[in-house]
Amino acid sequence: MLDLQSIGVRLGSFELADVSVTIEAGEYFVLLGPSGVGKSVLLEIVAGLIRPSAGRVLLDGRDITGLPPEQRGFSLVYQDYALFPHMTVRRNIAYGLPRARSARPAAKRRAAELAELLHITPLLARRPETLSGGQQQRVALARALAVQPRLLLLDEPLAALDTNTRFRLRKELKRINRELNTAVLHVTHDPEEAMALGDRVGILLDCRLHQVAAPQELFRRPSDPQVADFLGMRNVLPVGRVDDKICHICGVDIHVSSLTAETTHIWIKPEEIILSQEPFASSARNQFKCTVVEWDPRGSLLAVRVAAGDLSLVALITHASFDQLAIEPGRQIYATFKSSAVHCF
Amino acid sequence: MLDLQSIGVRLGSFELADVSVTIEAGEYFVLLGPSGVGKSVLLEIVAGLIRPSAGRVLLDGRDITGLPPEQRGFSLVYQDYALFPHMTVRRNIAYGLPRARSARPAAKRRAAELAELLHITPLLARRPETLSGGQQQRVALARALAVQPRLLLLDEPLAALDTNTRFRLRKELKRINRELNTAVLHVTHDPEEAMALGDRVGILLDCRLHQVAAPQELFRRPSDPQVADFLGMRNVLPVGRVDDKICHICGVDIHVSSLTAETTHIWIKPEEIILSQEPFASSARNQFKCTVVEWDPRGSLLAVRVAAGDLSLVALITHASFDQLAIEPGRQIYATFKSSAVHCF
Amino acid sequence: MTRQSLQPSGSGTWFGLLLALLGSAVLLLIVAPLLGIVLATSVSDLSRAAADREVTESIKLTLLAALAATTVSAVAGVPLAYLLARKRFWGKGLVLGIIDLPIVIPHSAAGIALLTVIGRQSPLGKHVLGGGLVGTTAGIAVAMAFVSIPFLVNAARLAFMAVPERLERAARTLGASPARVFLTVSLPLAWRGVLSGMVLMWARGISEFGAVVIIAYHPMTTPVMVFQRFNDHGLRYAVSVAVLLIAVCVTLFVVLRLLSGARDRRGDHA
Amino acid sequence: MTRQSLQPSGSGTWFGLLLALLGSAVLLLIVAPLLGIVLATSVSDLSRAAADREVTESIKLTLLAALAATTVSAVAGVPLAYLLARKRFWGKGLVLGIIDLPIVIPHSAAGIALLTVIGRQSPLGKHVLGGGLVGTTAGIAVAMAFVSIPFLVNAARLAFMAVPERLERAARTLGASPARVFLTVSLPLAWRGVLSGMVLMWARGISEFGAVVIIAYHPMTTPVMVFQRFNDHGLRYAVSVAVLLIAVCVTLFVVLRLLSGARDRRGDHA
Repeated sequence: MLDLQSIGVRLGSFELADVSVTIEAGEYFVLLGPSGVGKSVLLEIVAGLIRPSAGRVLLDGRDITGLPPEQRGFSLVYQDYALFPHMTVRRNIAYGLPRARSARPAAKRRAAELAELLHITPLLARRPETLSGGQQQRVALARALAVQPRLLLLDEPLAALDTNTRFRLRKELKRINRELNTAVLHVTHDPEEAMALGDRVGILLDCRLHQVAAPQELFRRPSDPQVADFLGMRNVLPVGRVDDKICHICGVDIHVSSLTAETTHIWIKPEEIILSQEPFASSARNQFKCTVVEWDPRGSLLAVRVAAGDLSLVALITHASFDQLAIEPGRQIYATFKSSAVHCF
Repeated sequence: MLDLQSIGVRLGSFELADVSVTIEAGEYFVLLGPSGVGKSVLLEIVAGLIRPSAGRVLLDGRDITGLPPEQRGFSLVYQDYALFPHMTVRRNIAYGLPRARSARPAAKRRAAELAELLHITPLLARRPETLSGGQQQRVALARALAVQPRLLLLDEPLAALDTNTRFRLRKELKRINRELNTAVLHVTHDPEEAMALGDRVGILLDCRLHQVAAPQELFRRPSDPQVADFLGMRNVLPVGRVDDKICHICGVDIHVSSLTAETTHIWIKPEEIILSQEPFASSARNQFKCTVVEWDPRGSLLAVRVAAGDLSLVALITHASFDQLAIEPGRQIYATFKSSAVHCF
Repeated sequence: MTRQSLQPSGSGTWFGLLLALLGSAVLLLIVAPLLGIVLATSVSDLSRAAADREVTESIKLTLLAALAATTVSAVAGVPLAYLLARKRFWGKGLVLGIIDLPIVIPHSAAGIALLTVIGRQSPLGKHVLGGGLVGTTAGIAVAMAFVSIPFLVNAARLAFMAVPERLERAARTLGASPARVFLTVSLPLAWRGVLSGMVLMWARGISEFGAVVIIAYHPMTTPVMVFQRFNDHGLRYAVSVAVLLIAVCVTLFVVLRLLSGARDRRGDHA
Repeated sequence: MTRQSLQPSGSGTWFGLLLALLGSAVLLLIVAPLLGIVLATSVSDLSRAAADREVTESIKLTLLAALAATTVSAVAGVPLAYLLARKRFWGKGLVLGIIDLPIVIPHSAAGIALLTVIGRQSPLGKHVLGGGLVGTTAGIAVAMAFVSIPFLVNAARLAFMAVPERLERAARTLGASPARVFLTVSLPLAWRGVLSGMVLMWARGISEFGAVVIIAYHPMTTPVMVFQRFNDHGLRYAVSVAVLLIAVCVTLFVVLRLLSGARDRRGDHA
């Protein structure tokens, strides 16, 4: 449906280069990247609010790069909702609807339908400033959906909300996408949000699009170490010399069952590394004697960094295991993981 | 050393009531709470920048509630560093030092020492605006330490930094506290930061101080469900009827090895709940047939909500287990956990 | 955020006292003459002036001429303010500078400058305006507009800048044309600031003396009448007219304060 | 953040054109008289005026009187601005209102009001000032200060408000007294704004006509001289003095713009 072809933009010191992406009809596409990387700029380029310095925007094959925003039929929802403070919720929702006297009953009906869809019917007569953040975002969504957009543009729509509201609205977004079959382009800095929502996810790092793939695929096959790092994958290691299912990394041999000739990196998930006081016999093919370097709490778990020779690995363990193993820097322990637990890409 | 006695403050619509706390010499005390709860206000009360509407501040038993900030000898470091933009790093650090002509060589020496301590010696001649966030925060710390404060006040000192810098500076803070034996009052909204740094942690929720305890103790014995919830402890359940090591909750019997008569709540850590397709024989005393309600990614793990009758539990599992169990809403599975894995408080 | 910044003993020190003393000197400079003129006038003088048809006619003339200047200027000045608040273009700094020029140009010189354009001898005055605008109400309004339009444009510009641009951008993506966005979003939200700019311009127009006295000694606006009575009849006859005029201006000024009150209160905490 | 907001075709529509047209009308109103007066003067008239000792003496008098008014006012006005930017106290709204009063009071009326305090007949003038300040340079400076002090106080107040209060609070916890904080942190950081407020006050003082003409017809400031030459000798003799005066004021104004340039540029993106 929508094609971005080699979009580039330069605003002051900030630059975005050669972004090409296609969004299909009805698709939920998430653009993921750290803040300040130009995700919102890209969104405003799609909306027609900023003209790119290079590249073209095509809608169904037609070049719309120069089309003003009001003629594109894409509505944009901002992180801070951008509701009109001088209008009631009903007038906010109806803002984009036809205003001819004859069209008014239809507009009123449409506003009521959308309020129903987003569970904000009781709020229709109120002013935006009297609403909670979550309610405001629902109104902003209803207002954006009122114009029956071909593409709904969401700029960090959940970032300003508290955790519970965020989870609830996340589900609503997916439901709206499915029920109305409206294509969505959603911009976020939160990998978790991207994974939960996106049919496909594009990763924008260092001002360029690194990878576009389905969420599961991203974890299975990140295109490069930066992507892996941004997704929070610890223990991503570059592969050196390889001997039949064994790779030599930093002087240590690691058994990898899925190793192929194309493998450039391996990823050992921190939660699949078992730490123990003594070596134990098991089907796990990799077991090393290591030294604890440091540890840090990570939510309800603990991240323990261990070193085996020059190889440095992070293992995630529970508080119970931590107490039991009496972890402290300098302590000798064993790290064990299965050869099948090592992911290659 | 420092006693806050029944401090209360009311600023506009915001209120803080009856906060009493004692900070010992050399102690690292962390005040933890969500944003907007008045943590920074409390810090500015201690600094003498805001006068409390009720209560007293005592230093070594002497009432200093009305003492102006410049006579207290507590220096304050803000989240945005608050460096003087019109002075070099050296002059920033020396700002609080004696200014008499005769004292200048000593001041210069002291600035050099502190720059050494915080690894910013190469930056001494530079202007604050040319520094990175982490470097600015080091300068702010050096400047605050230059006056040899009895108490160092830190207002979200790490919140504006990126993850790597945050972890590095976190270690520095602890080191400074230990090496210089300076007492620290550190305010943060991040439970992880509080746990990693605090000798003791005070939890400020709903404008009142709920609990003051060592980090480990907080997880073992949160004073009430709000505290548990804020610390991210899922599966905290109120205890109903109790029969000898078994408690009845929502129509389900849970074996709890450490159950006592005083127990009002139990906590089952989400990562200690095992999910399986079939029941299995083991030493674990609790095993229920459940229905999957929903699931959500949580970083590198997945949170699966399951229901056994009216009891709703969250289990944290790996992506591998998730694929293997073919988790989807409505699916019947078994949840297993040991009676010793249930924490009481 | 509302935050009280009671600095214990900070305001009670010699430094706080010094600040308060120096500040009082400034207030005295402003308040003393106003008190002086009120004390110098008697009720009978004042009521005689208020009953004087020459005085009331001149107050009416002054109010109406300034109102006309403000209304006509708003039609062109408000869109210009919006343009300056929103767009970036080459030469914008120059345009901003030109708008502020009338504030620094001495008003008597401004009057002379206006004469060269709308005077009897000027090409425009001779051929288009039928003998120029000297001595006409229209001429007075032009002189008032020249010296007071910066106040309107700047107030309106700041009001438009305070409207979040995202609201306008969101409206565009909802299908609204730039003109519709201006009329339904930008102008309603900036209205309070625009209106207070208009009141300020009106007040400045009423109080204008230097430019007006050169363009038109007759018909006589009230500021000119104050000067004329002082020259022809002496201080006592000027005082009562001046008090009436000051009362009109201060009333307008209080209205202005109430209008822009919300914004000012916000500003104090920034 | 620097962000270009090129709205494709948004500036090329009839709406953008309308805005530009209306804006041009405002610019024309301001530029036309200035062009007119420059075209109306000849080089020979101008050089004769520049060589006229009466003219050069009056320019010197005007510059010095306004400078004196500004310097003395700054000593009291800058601390007051700091007080207003930082402290909350009962009656603050009233104080802010009083400071703005001279802007809306007609200057001829302001002159009369000043006469009631520093005139020959006033108690202060008779007993303290030895016959009043009428016709003296000091009287001229007081008149200039009265009408122009709001510009200094407001500019300085905004400059102090732009200094983050946290810097001052951090300085206090580092052991600095309120006075030291003011001198080492607040004033250096607000200096640019304070200075541009002083230049603005100076420029406004130079250009004052209404209040000055009532306090002192002699010694003659340049704005008064423009008026006197127009009245006594006609337009042609006023034009050359007016052009000289405008040149002085515009030069000062350009200096002011350069001083406050950084702040303005920031404002444009807000």
